[in-house]
Amino acid sequence: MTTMTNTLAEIKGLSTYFHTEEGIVKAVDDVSFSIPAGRTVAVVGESGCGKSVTALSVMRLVAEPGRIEKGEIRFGDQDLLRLREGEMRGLRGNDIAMVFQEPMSSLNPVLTIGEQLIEPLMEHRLLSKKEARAESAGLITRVGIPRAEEMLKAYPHELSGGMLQRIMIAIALSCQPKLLIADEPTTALDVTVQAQILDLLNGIKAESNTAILLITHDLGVVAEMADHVVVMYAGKVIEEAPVIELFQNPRHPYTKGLLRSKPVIGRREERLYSIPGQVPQLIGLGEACAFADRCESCLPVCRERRPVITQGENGHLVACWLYEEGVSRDE
Amino acid sequence: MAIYVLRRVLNMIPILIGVSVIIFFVFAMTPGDFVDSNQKLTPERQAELRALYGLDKPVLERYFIWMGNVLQGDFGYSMQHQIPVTSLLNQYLWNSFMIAVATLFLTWTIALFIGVFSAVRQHSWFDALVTLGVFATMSFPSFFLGLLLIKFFAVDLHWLPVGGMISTGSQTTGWAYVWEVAKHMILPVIVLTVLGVGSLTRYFRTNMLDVIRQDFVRTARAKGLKEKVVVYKHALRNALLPAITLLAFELPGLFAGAIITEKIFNWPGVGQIHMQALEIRDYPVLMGLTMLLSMLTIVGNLLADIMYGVADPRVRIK
Amino acid sequence: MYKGWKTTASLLVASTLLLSACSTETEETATPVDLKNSSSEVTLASDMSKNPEAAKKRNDTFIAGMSSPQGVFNPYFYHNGWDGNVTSVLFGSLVDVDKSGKYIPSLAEKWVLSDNQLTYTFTLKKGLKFSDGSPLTADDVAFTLTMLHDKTYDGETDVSQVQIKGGQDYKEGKATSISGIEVIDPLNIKITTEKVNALSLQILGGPVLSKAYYGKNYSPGNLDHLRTLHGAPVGAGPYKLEKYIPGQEVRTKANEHYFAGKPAIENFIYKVTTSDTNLQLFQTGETDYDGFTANPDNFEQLKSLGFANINVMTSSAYSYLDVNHKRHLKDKNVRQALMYGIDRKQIVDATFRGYGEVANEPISPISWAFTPDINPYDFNQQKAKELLDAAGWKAGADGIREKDGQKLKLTLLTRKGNDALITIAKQNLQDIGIVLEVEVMDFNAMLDKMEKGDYDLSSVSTPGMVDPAESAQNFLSTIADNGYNNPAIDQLILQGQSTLDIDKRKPIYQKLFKELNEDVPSIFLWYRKSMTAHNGRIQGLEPNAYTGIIGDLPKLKIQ
Amino acid sequence: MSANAGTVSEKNPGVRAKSAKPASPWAHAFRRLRKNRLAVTGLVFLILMGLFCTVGPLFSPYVDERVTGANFNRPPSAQNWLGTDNLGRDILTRLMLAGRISLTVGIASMLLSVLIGSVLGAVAGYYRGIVDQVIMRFADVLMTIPSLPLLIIMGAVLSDLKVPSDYRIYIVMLMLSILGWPGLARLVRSQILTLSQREFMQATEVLGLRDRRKIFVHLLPNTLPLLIVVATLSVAGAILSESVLSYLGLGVTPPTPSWGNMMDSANSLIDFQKRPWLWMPPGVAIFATVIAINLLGEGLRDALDPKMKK
Repeated sequence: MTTMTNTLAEIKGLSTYFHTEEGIVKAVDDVSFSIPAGRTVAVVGESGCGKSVTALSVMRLVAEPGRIEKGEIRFGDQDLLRLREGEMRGLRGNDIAMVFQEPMSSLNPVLTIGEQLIEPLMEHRLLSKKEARAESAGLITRVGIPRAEEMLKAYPHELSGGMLQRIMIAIALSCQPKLLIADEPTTALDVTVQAQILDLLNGIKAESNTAILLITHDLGVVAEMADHVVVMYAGKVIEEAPVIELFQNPRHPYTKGLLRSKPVIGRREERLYSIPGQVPQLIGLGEACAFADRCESCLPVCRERRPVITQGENGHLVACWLYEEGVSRDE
Repeated sequence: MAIYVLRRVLNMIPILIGVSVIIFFVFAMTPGDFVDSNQKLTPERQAELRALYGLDKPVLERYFIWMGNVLQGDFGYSMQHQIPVTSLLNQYLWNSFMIAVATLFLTWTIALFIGVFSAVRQHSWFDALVTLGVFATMSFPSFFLGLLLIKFFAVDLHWLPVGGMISTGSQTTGWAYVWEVAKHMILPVIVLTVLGVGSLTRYFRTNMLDVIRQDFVRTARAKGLKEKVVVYKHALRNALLPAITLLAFELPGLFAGAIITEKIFNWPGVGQIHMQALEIRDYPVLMGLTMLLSMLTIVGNLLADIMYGVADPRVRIK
Repeated sequence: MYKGWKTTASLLVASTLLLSACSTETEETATPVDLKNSSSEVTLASDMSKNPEAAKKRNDTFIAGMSSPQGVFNPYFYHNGWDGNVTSVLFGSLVDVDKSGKYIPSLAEKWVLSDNQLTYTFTLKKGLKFSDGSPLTADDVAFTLTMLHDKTYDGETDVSQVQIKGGQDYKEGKATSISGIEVIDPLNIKITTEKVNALSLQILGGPVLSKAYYGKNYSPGNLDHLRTLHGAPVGAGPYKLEKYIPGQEVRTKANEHYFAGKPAIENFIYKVTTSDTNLQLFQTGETDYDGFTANPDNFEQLKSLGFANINVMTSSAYSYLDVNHKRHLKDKNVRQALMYGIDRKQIVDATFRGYGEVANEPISPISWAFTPDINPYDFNQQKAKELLDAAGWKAGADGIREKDGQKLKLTLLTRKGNDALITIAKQNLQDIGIVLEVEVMDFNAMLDKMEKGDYDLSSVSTPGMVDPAESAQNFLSTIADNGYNNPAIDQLILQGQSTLDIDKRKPIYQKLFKELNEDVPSIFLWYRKSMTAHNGRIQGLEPNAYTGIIGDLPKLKIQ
Repeated sequence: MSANAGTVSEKNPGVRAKSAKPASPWAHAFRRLRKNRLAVTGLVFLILMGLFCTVGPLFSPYVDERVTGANFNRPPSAQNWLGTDNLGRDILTRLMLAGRISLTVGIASMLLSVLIGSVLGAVAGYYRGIVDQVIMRFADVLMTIPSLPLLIIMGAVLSDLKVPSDYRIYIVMLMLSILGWPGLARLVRSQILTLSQREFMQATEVLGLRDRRKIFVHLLPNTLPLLIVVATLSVAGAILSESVLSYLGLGVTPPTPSWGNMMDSANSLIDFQKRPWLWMPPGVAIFATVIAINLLGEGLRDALDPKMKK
């Protein structure tokens, strides 16, 4: 984080729990990282690791039975968690916008694309309906869809997934947000379409200096998009580093595993590596390191206490006993 | 679209004929007839009367006679009222219709608001109370509800009339008349609304709960829209879609009358005529009314399908 | 299923309607009502200051409640007793009934019966007019009777019972007029019949239709014009129709041409009420008179109002179990066993709580033909068992009686609302070894099953009856379709009908009813009471089982 | 670069197969249901109600009581805990006996009509075209046939066939369910029409699932919320309508009690105000049963609903 001077948003000690019948699920547990203006921060991890909930927490859209328990989300000079609902609403879709995973279900099936596109324009930029329509045609063109006028009159079910995701991006861009949160924006799409969408996002970042918080499980996407990477596991940040540093020099055994399971062109292996075991239940996690059971280099201390995230060189942070000084490595 | 509607309308003809056959035979098979209901008659006079009414003919022949007359626009004479079925229904149908429309409007509005509100606040006290209330109205005899309202508002407070449609012997006209009828409508409409609003509320709540969990509602929130817009524009529109089917069921209901409420409040509606006609086996009235309701059912279903196509772009009829 | 639920719900509604329409509720705190020899018991208003404003303000209008008029205001065409009530206000009859059920002259000055009791000569009062001001003459009477013989006449008056001479020929189109009807002059008409029948006077002396009004365009076989006039009646009753509002009210105005003078109360309105709320309507002063289900609850309630004059009277009808004489019950011993074996007193008390009494003969105690000198069939199961044994029904291994390998199982048809009867009779009969299978059904379906003879017992009531002959003729072997056939009884019935002199008829009927009590052609159950109340400001009203309020209507006053 | 590669999530089958126990969806649903306190309350209540009605009368001294008409309309007391009715019978005992019939009738007829209605509605909505036309037009016709005369005829037929009066109610409820499906079928159909456009159905298309699986595993469970509402409402409807049927000779005949006819026998304002013990017990029994079924139903929905699994 040394190189980052201009911080747009900073998440500090964020904890979001789900209060279920079975018990409290600590989906996001004491997570901290920051997003510099105009940069792309990727949050990676297996599904269920809390990365989507982190994104929703930033939007303050965590649904029942989830609740943001504590922490701070600084955006500019305000703490988002302390804003009144009305003020927060004024930021959503305006300064902070979000693109979701499932474009097919994320648009209202009974409203036309046009109606859904003009809403934030009228709400935040106080445009008249007519102005908003004109503006939204421009947006559609901007996200690379031809025949904008026709598009405005179309219903979501008439469009393909890739088109819909472009529309979602257009909606997100409509008020020139400072921060764009993209929650698995390409997961549900065809491979070829994925690349186009990523290109589009990259272009936007370049054009309008929008910061992007990219949520993904796909290391390929990370490599292509991110400036900075946050790795989450079981609701916690376990490693954080600039993208090149992370890919070249992963430190946490989990990150290493992730990178090993990624096929590399040109190298043949009998079968793809996969991390043994599965993501632990988030209820009643003990004091141990959550990854201990799956870890190939597990230490006795790992089963007793949880490591704290610590700053290393090259802006590299990691939460692992292996890198703590004075820890006995003997079995 | 036009072709679809035309095809469906043409489809209705064989259905109506089929329905008329079934209904006619159902009534013909019902034990007992109009003449039976007068115990004072001697068997000879009964036979004479059956011949006069044509009740002694074979069912098939009776059906064709009836059908022939219907095709000429003649629905026959009410045996007990001694006037054409159409004028009889005309006397009572609109009274029921008035109440039904008012009730329909109130029921849907109230159910919509309560249903949506309790869905938005699922698991709140309000929601729990509404749920209890809904089931309480279902288990509480409507008969008592009517009597209670009468006791309270009419007998004790003298605010509203006990029953009827106008004050006895009243000579009012114009707006005074409208006001008088409106006053008499209040209590029956309340009873019917309470009866109907429960299940409908439940229905809207469920639909709303289903919709509110969907992704596009989250999108709408993420756009920073006001909660009102999110709920009433984005969620509600979708939650209302399945309700269209329900609305179509209401069409025949508008003309069917509500027997118990009409009775308690002495409302001159068609429900009581229907019941009397059935008790006394006044076939022309039964056939006329049932055919009318059948037709409305079929039209209602057709309307539902068309409206559904219009309202939901995904199943729009091409 | 949403719809399904709704339909079942409205079904529910329907039943409640019907239930309360024919309910026989039972209540506690039986008020001491003297059951014996009390045709009418009056409780007068105690505190007229409680009279509601609505009633006090109405100084020229009398509002009576009734169930459901249907707009057929022609005394010969209506199908519904309530329309009958309306027509008796609008139409005058030659002969009326007084409060003891005897015939008295009304439009007729007098009638003379020939010695052979076949020819009736009616003399009309002078100067009679219909409500439209046109004169009422013997021609109108002749027209009325002729019309009843028309072959397309489909009303419920069965004029063939009278057997007017030449009537059948007219009906069959063999004659253009009826020879037995002879207009002597405008005031006198002679009618010749071919059979002596005590019931004839009721039909011959009935309401008079105006020939000028109803007979316009009349030709034999064509009553079409007449049928269009049901909503616009012209008669010679105390009131004339002002307006009929379907399902709501029938407004009438005093008839200035009424023979006994224009009634003092200008407006008389029949308002539609139901048994569910007629008490509330009466309480708020919206009605002046209504009939209520007779039970202690309603009585107490009415009494507490203070402004109500309450009338409790025994009805002219009776209830019974119709017996199918073609099966097990053709044996008199078994029928008598049922009379002894069922605790009818308990059933009546449980059902009416003081507002009904056990019946032992087929005539109301208020009739002049009633005889107290009969077997009361007090509950006695020992006697019932002996009678069954005598009839050859012996108890089988399971306690159920059998004969010739057949078990003694009886099917009882009934409408809903007879819980006490069903429950108590079933357990009583079980005690004496009889199985009672109960079937609850809709009234018309029940009549249909009776017609087919597929039953043993069927719970029914008679309509209100004026003349004992009306009740008696149901036991005539040519009329009874339940298979009852007793030549001795037939003879007594015909004898009772064949004279019109009450003094002569009385011993005949008393003998007949004693015989019927012995022979048990049906299981007699009860006489029930009816209860009416009227606002104390209405003066001169004494409702009666035979005439209701109509007898007093022309001379009522409002205080 | 290939975005499909390098994923960490469930798309890698190796991860799953090693650890997850192959629990069947039903077992899973049952586990979830057990954890839902409200649903368990509902279920326990229904079981208790069932026991109350079946076993309860064994402990009542009034089951074989003779009816004399004495001691009628008595308020609750030490002898008659819930008072006596208009013929002097113990209301608690009658309430228990009545429950046997009302519960059977209510729940059985609900299950049957929901079964028929949802299957036919789903088939019509899924296949559309000719199948849809045939089913829905047939439903149109059925919906227009008036039920009252039909019931009267049915009563006559059953009476002619000498079916014992107390069994008729079951046959009639069966018939009513068979006739009552069109309304539900239409509702289910319209939901299916919408659902089959949703993305997850397009997925099943891609997976090449068999129709039967698509309808019963993917489509119908999504109409469950609706079915539960309809089902709970129809239980109440069926229990109440039983008393109507007895008017037509199709319900139970007196003296056999049912909750519906117990409520029915209190029928005036005076009964309502002065003798609440006549109508409250059956009213509360119906109310509580309906609530219990609803709680159980909602629990079932949450347990089975694929959308709730997170």
